[in-house]
Amino acid sequence: QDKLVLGLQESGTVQWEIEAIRQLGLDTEHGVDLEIRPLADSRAGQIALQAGAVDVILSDFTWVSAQRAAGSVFTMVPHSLAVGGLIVPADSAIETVTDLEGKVIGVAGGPVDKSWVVLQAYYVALTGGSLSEAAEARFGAPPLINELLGAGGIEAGLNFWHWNARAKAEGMREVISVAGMFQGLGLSEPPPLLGWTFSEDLAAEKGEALTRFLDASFAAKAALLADDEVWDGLAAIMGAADDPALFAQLRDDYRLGIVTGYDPDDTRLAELAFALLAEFGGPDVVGAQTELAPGTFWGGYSK
Amino acid sequence: MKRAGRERGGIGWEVLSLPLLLGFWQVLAMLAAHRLFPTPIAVAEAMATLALEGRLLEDLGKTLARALAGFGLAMALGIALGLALGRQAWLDRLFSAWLVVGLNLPAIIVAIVLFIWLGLTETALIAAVVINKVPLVIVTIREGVRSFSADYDELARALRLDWWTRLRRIHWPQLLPFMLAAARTGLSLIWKIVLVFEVLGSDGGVGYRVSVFFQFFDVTAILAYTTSFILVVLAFEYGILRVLERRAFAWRRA
Amino acid sequence: MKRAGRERGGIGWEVLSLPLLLGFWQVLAMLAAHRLFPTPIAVAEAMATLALEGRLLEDLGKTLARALAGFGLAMALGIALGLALGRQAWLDRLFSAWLVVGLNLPAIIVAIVLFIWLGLTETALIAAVVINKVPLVIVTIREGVRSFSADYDELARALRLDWWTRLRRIHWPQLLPFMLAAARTGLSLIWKIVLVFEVLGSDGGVGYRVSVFFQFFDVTAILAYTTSFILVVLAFEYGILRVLERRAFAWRRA
Amino acid sequence: MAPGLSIAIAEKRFGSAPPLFSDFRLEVAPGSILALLGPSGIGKSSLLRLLAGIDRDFSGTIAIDGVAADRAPMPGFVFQDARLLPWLSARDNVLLAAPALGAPAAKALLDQVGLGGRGPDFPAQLSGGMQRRAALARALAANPGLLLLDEPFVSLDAALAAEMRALLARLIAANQPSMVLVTHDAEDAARLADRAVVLAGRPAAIFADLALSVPQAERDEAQVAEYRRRLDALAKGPA
Amino acid sequence: MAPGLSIAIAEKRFGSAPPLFSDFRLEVAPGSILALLGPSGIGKSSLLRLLAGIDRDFSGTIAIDGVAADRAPMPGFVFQDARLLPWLSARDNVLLAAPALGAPAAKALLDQVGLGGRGPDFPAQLSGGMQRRAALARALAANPGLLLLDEPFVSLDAALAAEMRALLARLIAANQPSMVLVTHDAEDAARLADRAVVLAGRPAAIFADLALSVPQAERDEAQVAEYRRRLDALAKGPA
Ligand SMILES: Nc1ncnc2c1ncn2[C@@H]1O[C@H](COP(=O)(O)OP(=O)(O)OP(=O)(O)O)[C@@H](O)[C@H]1O
Ligand SMILES: Nc1ncnc2c1ncn2[C@@H]1O[C@H](COP(=O)(O)OP(=O)(O)OP(=O)(O)O)[C@@H](O)[C@H]1O
Ligand SMILES: [Mg+2]
Ligand SMILES: [Mg+2]
Repeated sequence: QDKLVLGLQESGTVQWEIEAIRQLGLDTEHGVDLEIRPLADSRAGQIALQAGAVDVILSDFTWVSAQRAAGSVFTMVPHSLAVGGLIVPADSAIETVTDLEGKVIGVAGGPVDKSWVVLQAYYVALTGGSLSEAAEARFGAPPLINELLGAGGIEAGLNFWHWNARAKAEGMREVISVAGMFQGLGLSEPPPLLGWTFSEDLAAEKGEALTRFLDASFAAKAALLADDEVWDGLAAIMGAADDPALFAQLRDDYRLGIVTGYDPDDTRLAELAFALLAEFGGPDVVGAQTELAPGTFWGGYSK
Repeated sequence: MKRAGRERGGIGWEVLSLPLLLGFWQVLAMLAAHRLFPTPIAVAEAMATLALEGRLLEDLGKTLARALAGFGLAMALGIALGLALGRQAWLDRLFSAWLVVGLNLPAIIVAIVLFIWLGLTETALIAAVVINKVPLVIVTIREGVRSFSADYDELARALRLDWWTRLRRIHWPQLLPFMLAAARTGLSLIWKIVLVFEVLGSDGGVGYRVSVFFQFFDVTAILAYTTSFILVVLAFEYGILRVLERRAFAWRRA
Repeated sequence: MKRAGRERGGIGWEVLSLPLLLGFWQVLAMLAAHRLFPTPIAVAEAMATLALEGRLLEDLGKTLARALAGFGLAMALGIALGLALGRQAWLDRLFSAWLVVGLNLPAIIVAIVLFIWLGLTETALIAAVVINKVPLVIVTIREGVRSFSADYDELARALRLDWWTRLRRIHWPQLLPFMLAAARTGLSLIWKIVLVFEVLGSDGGVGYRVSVFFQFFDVTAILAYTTSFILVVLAFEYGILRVLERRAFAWRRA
Repeated sequence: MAPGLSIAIAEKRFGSAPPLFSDFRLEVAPGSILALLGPSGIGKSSLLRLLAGIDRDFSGTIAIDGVAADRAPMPGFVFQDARLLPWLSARDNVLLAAPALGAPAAKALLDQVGLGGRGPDFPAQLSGGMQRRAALARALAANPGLLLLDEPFVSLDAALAAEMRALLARLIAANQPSMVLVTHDAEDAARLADRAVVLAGRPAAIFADLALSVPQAERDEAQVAEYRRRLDALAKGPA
Repeated sequence: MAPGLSIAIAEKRFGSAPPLFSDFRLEVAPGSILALLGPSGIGKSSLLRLLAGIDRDFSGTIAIDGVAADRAPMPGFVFQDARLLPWLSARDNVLLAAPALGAPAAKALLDQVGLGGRGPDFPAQLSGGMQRRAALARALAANPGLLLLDEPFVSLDAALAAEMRALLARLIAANQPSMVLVTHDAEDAARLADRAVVLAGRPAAIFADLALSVPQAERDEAQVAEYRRRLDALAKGPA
């Protein structure tokens, strides 16, 4: 009854929050029994959710919106604001996005990656020109981008935040974060892109347990934001046990992405972000819809 | 007479094959009535839309170009090496373990190494495809070479045939069944490998697009892309392979 | 005499194969001196650590069990269907298009359909593997069946052989080269397919772990896992396949 | 034990070529030893394949003791080539036709055709004449009621051919099978057969049908020579 | 044009069996037509394979006009079986041995062996005797200086065999090749050869070496019969 199965990427940063919940005893405190089903990657999570093998996964708001539009009533509660940013070697001449002209950019994920769409939108806003024409983009898996950046195969990288944290710990420099680009594009705050995702059926059936879990989750977030000591127990799973610089970098960047509250009625930021992605990314990025599907953010909870 | 009749009857069956499959699929899809199990009609509509308004043709072109380049290179290399290993026992023995390793190296390893060395380029992608596929061709061809008839080798020696005539007249016909097996399975594998690599590092092509569609669980669009590729393969099968095959194997039916 | 000598010499080459590969790898790795290109020694150390402290053995066991189940089922089904299609021209014609479709269906489609229908179960995983692999076996076996000698079929008819004796004494020996090709390429493909499906829907196994390692670009660990699987295949190749092969093909060397 | 053959082929043709047999009739009495002669390409091997039920692609009926040829019990068949299975030893090739025979009896039979000790050899290790003798042994292994032999003594030296003929004569005397023997050697017919049929023309017709009425066991050399002379004359065919 | 053969085999054996030839010497003069006789399994075909350079696994030397057998120009070779390539038509099988011949000449040659009009047929569509004649045509196609024929007239009816012998005699008269003819038929030797060598024993030794000194063209039937008688007596072998 009050047990939830979470399908989570085994290596994901989400594990840090789960570990914090465990260490702080927040699950027992809130009276929810969490079973973690480890998953190899995000595709596995989506399959597992559809197959009914897990109750909750982490997912993109565009995915939830597209699923709703297609008739599968999933819904979500924000989990993280963290995205990524544009990163260059320390001695790079690239100081701003406008310097990207004529450069080779390595983009993690591919042409439909949200960060890439936002960067292109930002470039338009700055210069009025098309970045994909002004610069050469190469697409690849995230670790590959870091690797190529180090080896000089690309001149700038657009990567996810924890890969950037690693790069920064090794001396690279962030030109601008995606959150910064969003702000440059007129959003007052970074939008919540990633959230706890579940079906409305589950919400109806296990609403109680779900609420308790979300409480525990937000409690953990609060602790991670405010309390340095919580982090000490996480160094191992962060893969930074013997690298204090990396540890500090990961911790600080993580904190930037923490969601502190949730008002299901205030979806303005998400709608703006969605509209932006729809305009510059098209259906490959957001699916067939041009507007955020109503109900994408679950009305059954607020914080 | 009787033979010809049988042949003609056969073509009847052939014509039935695809409609039967589509019918079967339609019925299953209607029974399942699930969003993730679209009917062939829905898929055909999606194909039309994607071809006219989307990038289906462009993506298909990219993937086909990569698959064909990979296929051609892998077959050529694989046949040459397969022949060498099949004929020279010591070479075979020396490289047998290499072959096992090559066969079982996961695509991801090959991709990492090549993308890092050669960058995220078309060359790296095709090289990765070739490296993945070549050991498979080698193994099949080598098995074919090993089963060559010693009698015909004796004949070739008695007739003092040069290596080219020997290859064309003695070995090729004996290799053909293995070649066909390698080609038929090969094209499908190449395409699957290209799909994987397009996901790991490229900016277009069927594999890339399928992974995009997958983000939204858009099975209809995935099937539309898959179907269009399969149509190409079917055209290759019936337009080229079967025709060549019928000519090359005329002697078997004699 | 001379023959026996040659045989013995051959075993010499065979023994050299693996050390040569390792040496080659070691030299390359030392030349590259790159974090993503570990030496075999580093990989061996990682293997030992992962086996003793990690879950290598458990993962390997899971994957092997899946691969073997999938391999066995796919070979059995594929041989039965390949024989049927190879012998019955009308069946072949009727299902030829199905086969092309089966060959070219991307793993991800199969995964979606089966995992969502059957849940994230072991059955679904193995079924997905089998569905992916069976068409490949069918194609290879069918090609073998088509190349059966009509002369020996006449003999079988003259001797009034029952289907079992016919299968065992007439068809099997002619099918063996194709079987070996199917088995050799099959095991490696099965393992690659299992890797893919383990990523998409399982909570352990080599594929699962490799994709996790991939997220950290831990090439040493990936190679450690890969190598341990390859060692199993090498054991199968030299401990079983080659021995069987040597016995079955004694007549060729005669 | 010996079956009678009743052949009535309405038509047998390959592809669009003129028919090989058209309205061809031949009755062979039970226990009859029929020599079938005729020029190369006339249809002797084709007829033998029809009789053995190997080839079912014809119109008409071929009855072996009233049963359609392909339903009749296994005949002893020697192909025009040796047609041993290359992956089976000589012994296993023999045992394939008569699994019940057992290894010792198969060895004894191979001894009789002069292949003593060669049982474990693969066909590729045997000389041409040895392969043919192994094929003969295979045909005789099951003591079949009907023997269909396509030039069984070809590629053998004269002494060995005589030996094989004698072996066959002994088996015939013991088992009294029916037999159709295709041969180009009048000697074979003169020594073994009690009836000789010569084919000619296309479609093939029976050009001559000769009764060799002196019982096989009682023929002396002079009688054999006489038969041979008559057969040689007939084998020349129509003008 | 005709080469002389100089054979000096120190040892030829298969596996661990007793050697087939041991210290075997034979000289064949240029233009000589040698008939090679001997019981089944003695090593006739093996020797022919050595002479053709097909089998190089022996110790000793075999020189064709001073050149090692496997370096010597292509001989005309008839295997003991027809050994046509099943995927080539009869004509293409002939052309394989002599690509320069051209289709019309190949057709003419096939006509000569009685296969007129069968050129486009695949081997499987030919009767046993037809296949052997196609193989003979292939061996003769390139007009080779050395002919190595392993029972070329087997499976042919008497009339056809005589025709083929006559064809061969004409070719010999025209081209004056050297030839080694393996046969079990004394008739072949008596009509064509100018020397007959009979092998016996294991390792094989020359049991008899008979000169057929009346020139081939001048032999009358009586002379042929006399040669045949002598050869038959010799072919019986040692006691
Ligand atoms: N590849 C081989 N392996 C082993 N033994 C072989 C091989 N080829 C031939 N032999 C043996 O060598 C001997 C001579 O064989 P060969 O074919 O030369 O005989 P032959 O004189 O041509 O006989 P035939 O008249 O029956 O054709 C035989 O005992 C045969 O078993
Ligand atoms: N599979 C086939 N396809 C087409 N034609 C065939 C086939 N088999 C035999 N023939 C033809 O049928 C005719 C008779 O062939 P068959 O083998 O019966 O002759 P045969 O009397 O045994 O001659 P031989 O004495 O040369 O063996 C030949 O003209 C041959 O070309
Ligand atoms: Mg015949
Ligand atoms: Mg021989």
